Amino acid sequence: MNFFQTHRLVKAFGGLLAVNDLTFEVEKGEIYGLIGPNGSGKTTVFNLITGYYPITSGYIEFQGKRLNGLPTWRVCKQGIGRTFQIVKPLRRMTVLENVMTSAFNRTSREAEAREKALEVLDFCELTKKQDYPAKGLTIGDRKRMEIARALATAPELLLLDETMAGLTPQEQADGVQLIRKVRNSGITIIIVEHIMHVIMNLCDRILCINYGQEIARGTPAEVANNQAVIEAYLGKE
Amino acid sequence: QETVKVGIILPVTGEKAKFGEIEKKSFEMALEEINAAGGINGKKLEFLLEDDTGRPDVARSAAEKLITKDKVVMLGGGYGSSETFAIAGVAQQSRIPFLVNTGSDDKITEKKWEYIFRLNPPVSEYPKGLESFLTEVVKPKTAVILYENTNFGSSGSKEFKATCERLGIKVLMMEGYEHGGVDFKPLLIKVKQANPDLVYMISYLMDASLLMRQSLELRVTPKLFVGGAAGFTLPEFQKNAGKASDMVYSATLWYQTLPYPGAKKYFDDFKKKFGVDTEYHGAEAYAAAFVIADALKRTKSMGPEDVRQALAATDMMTVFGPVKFIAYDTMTNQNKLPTYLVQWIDGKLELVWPKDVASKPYVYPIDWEKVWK
Amino acid sequence: MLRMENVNAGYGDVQVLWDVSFEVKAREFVVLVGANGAGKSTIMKTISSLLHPTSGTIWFEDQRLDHVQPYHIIDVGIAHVPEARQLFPEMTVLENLEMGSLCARAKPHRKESIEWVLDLFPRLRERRKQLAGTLSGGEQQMCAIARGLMSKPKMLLFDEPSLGLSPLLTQEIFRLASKIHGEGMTILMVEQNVKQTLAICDRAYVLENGRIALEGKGRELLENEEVKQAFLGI
Amino acid sequence: MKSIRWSTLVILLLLAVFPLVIQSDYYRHILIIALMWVVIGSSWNLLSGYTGQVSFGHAIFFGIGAYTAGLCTTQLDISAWYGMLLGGPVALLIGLVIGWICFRLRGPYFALATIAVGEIFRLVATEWVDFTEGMQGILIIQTFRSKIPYYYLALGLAAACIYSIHTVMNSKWGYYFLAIREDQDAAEALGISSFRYKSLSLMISAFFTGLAGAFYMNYMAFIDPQVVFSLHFISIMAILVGIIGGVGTLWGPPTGAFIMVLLQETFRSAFFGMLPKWVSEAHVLVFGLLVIFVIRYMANGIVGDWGKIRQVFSGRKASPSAGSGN
Amino acid sequence: MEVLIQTLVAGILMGGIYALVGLGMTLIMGVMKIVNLAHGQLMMIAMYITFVLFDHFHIDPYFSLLVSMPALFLLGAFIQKYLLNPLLKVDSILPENQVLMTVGIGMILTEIVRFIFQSDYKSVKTSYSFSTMYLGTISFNTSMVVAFCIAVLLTGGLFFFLAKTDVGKSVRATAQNKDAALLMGVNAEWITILTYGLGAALVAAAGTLLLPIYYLFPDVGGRFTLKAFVITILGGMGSTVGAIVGGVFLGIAESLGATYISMALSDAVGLVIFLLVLIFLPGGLKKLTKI
Ligand SMILES: Nc1ncnc2c1ncn2[C@@H]1O[C@H](COP(=O)(O)OP(=O)(O)OP(=O)(O)O)[C@@H](O)[C@H]1O
Ligand SMILES: Nc1ncnc2c1ncn2[C@@H]1O[C@H](COP(=O)(O)OP(=O)(O)OP(=O)(O)O)[C@@H](O)[C@H]1O
Ligand SMILES: [Mg+2]
Ligand SMILES: [Mg+2]
Repeated sequence: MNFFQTHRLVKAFGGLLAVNDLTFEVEKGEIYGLIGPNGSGKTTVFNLITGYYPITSGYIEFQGKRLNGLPTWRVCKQGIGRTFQIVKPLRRMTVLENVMTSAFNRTSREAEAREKALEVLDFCELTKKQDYPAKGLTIGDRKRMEIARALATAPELLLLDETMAGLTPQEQADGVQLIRKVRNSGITIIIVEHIMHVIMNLCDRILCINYGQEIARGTPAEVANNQAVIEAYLGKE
Repeated sequence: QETVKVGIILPVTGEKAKFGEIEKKSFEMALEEINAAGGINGKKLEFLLEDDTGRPDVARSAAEKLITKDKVVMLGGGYGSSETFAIAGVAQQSRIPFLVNTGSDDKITEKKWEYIFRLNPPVSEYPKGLESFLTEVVKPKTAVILYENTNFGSSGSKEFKATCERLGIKVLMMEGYEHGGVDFKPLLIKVKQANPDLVYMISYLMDASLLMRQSLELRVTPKLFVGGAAGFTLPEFQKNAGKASDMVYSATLWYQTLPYPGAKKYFDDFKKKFGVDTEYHGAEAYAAAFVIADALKRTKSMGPEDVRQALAATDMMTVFGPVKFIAYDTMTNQNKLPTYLVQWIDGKLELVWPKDVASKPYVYPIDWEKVWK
Repeated sequence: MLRMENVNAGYGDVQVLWDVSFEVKAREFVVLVGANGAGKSTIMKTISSLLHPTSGTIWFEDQRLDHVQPYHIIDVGIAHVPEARQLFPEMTVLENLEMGSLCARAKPHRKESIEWVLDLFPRLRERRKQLAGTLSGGEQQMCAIARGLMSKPKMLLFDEPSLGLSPLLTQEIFRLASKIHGEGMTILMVEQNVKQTLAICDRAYVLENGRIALEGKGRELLENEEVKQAFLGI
Repeated sequence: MKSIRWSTLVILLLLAVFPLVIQSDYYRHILIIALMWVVIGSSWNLLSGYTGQVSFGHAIFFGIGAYTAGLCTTQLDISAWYGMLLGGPVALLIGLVIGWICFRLRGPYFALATIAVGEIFRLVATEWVDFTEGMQGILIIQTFRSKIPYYYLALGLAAACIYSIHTVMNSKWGYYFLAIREDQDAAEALGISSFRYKSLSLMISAFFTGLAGAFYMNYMAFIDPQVVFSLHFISIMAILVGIIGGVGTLWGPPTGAFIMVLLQETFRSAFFGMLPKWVSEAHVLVFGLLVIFVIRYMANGIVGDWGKIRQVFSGRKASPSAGSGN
Repeated sequence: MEVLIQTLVAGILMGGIYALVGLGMTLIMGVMKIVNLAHGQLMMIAMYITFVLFDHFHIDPYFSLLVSMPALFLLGAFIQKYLLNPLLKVDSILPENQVLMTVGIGMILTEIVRFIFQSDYKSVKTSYSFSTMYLGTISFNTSMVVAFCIAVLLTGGLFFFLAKTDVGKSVRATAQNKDAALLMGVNAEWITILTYGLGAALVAAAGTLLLPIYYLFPDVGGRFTLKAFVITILGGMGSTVGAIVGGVFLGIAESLGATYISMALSDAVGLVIFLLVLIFLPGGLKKLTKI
């Protein structure tokens, strides 16, 4: 039994097959990269896993349980956290309140939630900003907060959708550190990212898709040298 | 100068303000006359007018205020039945006399509330005047009843249905509608299909005229159309319905040519003073003002109990007819008055029944094709 | 061509730009780099008058821009491809493109322009009838750039055009930028892809906390130790 | 989210001694009505201000509560006071059903759906004559002649309502409600069943509004469908109370309730007869102007923008406010 | 059979009036996303303008379209510029603030009219007020037929405007993303003013055309606001063709309801359909017709 797997996953929007017969599995503890050209269906895969869209056919299994048809919030309760490509802060709540809200996923006591939130904020180096209203954060901090919020739900699998886009190279390096730290704490990660050095640095295995279909998979080095990937995605440098 | 304060509660804003206006003007007109004639034994009479905006809860607030803050000696007004109820509840509880002049739900005087008096007949009696006309002249076999589903409309329609059953008239259809509709045709199609001898409608002003206009369009032709007072007696009805208003009958409580002292004068004075016509609601209000003044002149003191006794002892003539509060049927403190039948003839409202007070002979049978040409 | 002189600007009580002065000459390709929140986008917004400076002046050719209405900017000849795409989500790709050519200068050439940009971005041709809101992130970025080009501008403002694009597309967009530049377009670009942009631009400015900290030729800055440390993470 | 402070106790104390000091039944009556609106406004605020589901149909719950009480008398022949026990739960159950229907919708669509449901309830209550007496309404006899019992009942109800909302908003539920208001998609991703928590919010809100309705029946002793199911006089008034006081704040709706009820009465009575009559006739106009003024210049209501208001009076420059006050 | 046909005819003709009411709303609510609770009150103002023109200057209601529509355009533009636009600039907790603003506007319009004209019912009676055409035994009210035709014309015009003209596209663009529209050279503020003005002018047409067959008083607006919502949701937000289809659909449904269920519940029939569409057919009939 795999920790997480999809089997012949299909998602159709009208006539468009955004995800087309996609099968992959993720081992516990690894960082799994999902790459592909724009519009190839990566975000859609995340939306299928988290139940935002109904699955057209195929299934998704997490720790031996089918996720098909589960509403988003139940998927989260199962232990899957996510970030959004377009960040969704709870704007008028402070950073701490944002993170506390997700900490309530595992407890109903306010004090406990606060403690957990503070811990996560410390982990993500956001403690200094805990009382800022979320709407006043810079992009970098918002993305950090997205991660913190996803972490506070105490997930076993974390889905990161372009958390590095729009960050400076320095900030990206910090981000890579943070993600490593998360993995080292025992959380499995699926990451979608267009910034190659991040992907190459972090991932144990990579799946590259195009038009919703697999075009290559393997270790970073294998994928980077795959001709199909270079043609469709990486380009020659 | 010391004044005698009486609270008057009427809707002068909101959807019912149209009639509230007429009543308010009539009260004011009466007040001027009363004070010009010496007021209440030398003291000036003062009407404190409160707006109930057509809502029972506001009516209640208004009543509370008049009683506890302004310390009025009694209350008058009461237009919509719901508002009247709310006011009556407060008045009865605070033991302050309240003279109702329009609220017509039968229940208002059926509660044995000794502080509540009513000048106007209850809605069940509106078609009394029609009854003899039907038995003596028309002798219809079938009827359709249409009513707006307000308090006034639904209780009126029930009473008329009972009347029909008593007279052996078969009620083919009885249907309510939400007032303010644009298109009554679906309803009238059914009426046409039923083809009754009599169509009885309890409607306010504009529904009344639309009902008639659309009957004309659809060529709904019973032996006669009768309105249950309210909308059908107003000048606006004729203005809006035009030729569709012709030959339509209506029950009414009052008409200016009735042989009551001052009736015609009130009608003319009102028109002169305000430039618009008045009708039975105005007459009710005008008469109520004089009943109030009369009672206050006779009372031993301005204490509520004395005022109540004075009111109960009322026996006088007004422009609205004789006023005397008696108990009959299930009602107490109720004034008993005859009602009449009017008909729109050549664009004018004429009193046609009972015959002895008629201003013009009734037109029956009616050839609708000719009328609606 | 574009000159900013001692501009101060901000949002409400929060000042973001402090005494910023720089210029972009005709046919030049200038890049602005800086950390998140340094004020790069704010500079772009100030140029296109979405934001009015509290003090200072902005010149474009012979016109002052610092207090004109934002909808005049496109008439002047500046096309702003904003951060985060800002498409019209419930209009089709084609309609979005048409919106780009409302100004008098571009309107007569609408048909040719559409063909031209659809050739530049074949992906958009495939999706031309799709509602822009349902495009993928990268497709949206292409659409936004294409829309900017539709107005036949004299100068293009690009705010992080490579954000969220695949490496291939990123390269393509930079190539495209170079190409348009080569054809005589003046470009001011904000980018986080510091290495690649500095390599292709004429000049660059480094922005720190709302102040211009460094200025220089692209290649020179690439060698600069401070820049290396701050941006390249080396 | 601060805990209840001593100022709250002072207000409570002042309200508690008010009817003992002021003998006029008229003023007591106005305060009773204001307290009832505190309950309705606060309940509306829980669902709309805190949870972000703007309801244009709170008359439903008010009407249900009122009719539950009234029908106790007309149908079951028991005292309408049983309505105080039944009104809340019945409204809550109806709320559950309505939520099940309407919570599929978001934003303005939800608002429109609640308008429609509200109107349907009004029409049904009007038409179902055998059960509700239709437009004849329900008339009962008031139990007490004195206002005092009603006053303390209303005060107790208002206090219980505010306290409950305060407690809820400081618990997990409160965080969840706010999260749903801010971004429903994000909330779902954080493990929050937006449907479940929106329903909870609606149930609490409906419960208290239903109680207020039952109280109204007992106090006013007369109801009819046009009044208790009124879009304008209940549903929209509830929104006005919330918005003018300040949505998403604990003390906003109570403030709004007092302001609205007092202003309405003051204008209706032309400043208690001190001003000419036309003032009274213009009271709806003045109301409309007030609404426009508040929304235009105090978008977050009197309590929500209190800082701004204070600064205007002390002549200092306003600074952007941060976060949702509480 | 005759009953059914006459019912359908009544419903379709009523649908024409409804379409006119809904057309303005589809622009204001469907395109601009402003939930306009003052819609009926704007219509009421137009009716009073028509009434005054008829009563004092003896101008035929159909001609007074030329006055009432521009007048309401100006009123709508004023409301948008000075009352609604400023709201966009403040960050309030509920986006529904704007809805409340329109409630306030509606109250004020009603009360001002009441101040001037009192609460009296007014109506205009023209030579064709009673004109009816007969096809066999089925009657067609002439004024309603005319209104229906004008509704079709205006729908066509609006459809063309929104879909094919640059200004029309700018209207849609502004509603979807104001900043981006500005960058495209669209004077967004002016466009919002224009749109609300147009919406008001369209509902003015509805009011003016309704007057010969109806009547007016200051509170006449409210019920039409509700109808406008139903139609807009039914037809699909922002869909011009949807407005006319939705209008006719509602007209027929209400007529059938009135004939075969009960006149008193005909409003409820409309509301129930409204709810069903909201829940089971989000996007309205637009989703089926694709326009
Ligand atoms: N709701 C929708 N309706 C119709 N098509 C959609 C919808 N959502 C996504 N698509 C289409 O599905 C395809 C995959 O989109 P997706 O957002 O998953 O891409 P992606 O791989 O995340 O791209 P990017 O890297 O640019 O974010 C795209 O072509 C997009 O246009
Ligand atoms: N609309 C706004 N209101 C208030 N503050 C804002 C607004 N937009 C930006 N800011 C603040 O202004 C500062 C500069 O923002 P700006 O968007 O110009 O940064 P940037 O350099 O473009 O960063 P990034 O790389 O994240 O896009 C930041 O601190 C940001 O929080
Ligand atoms: Mg994506
Ligand atoms: Mg930026």
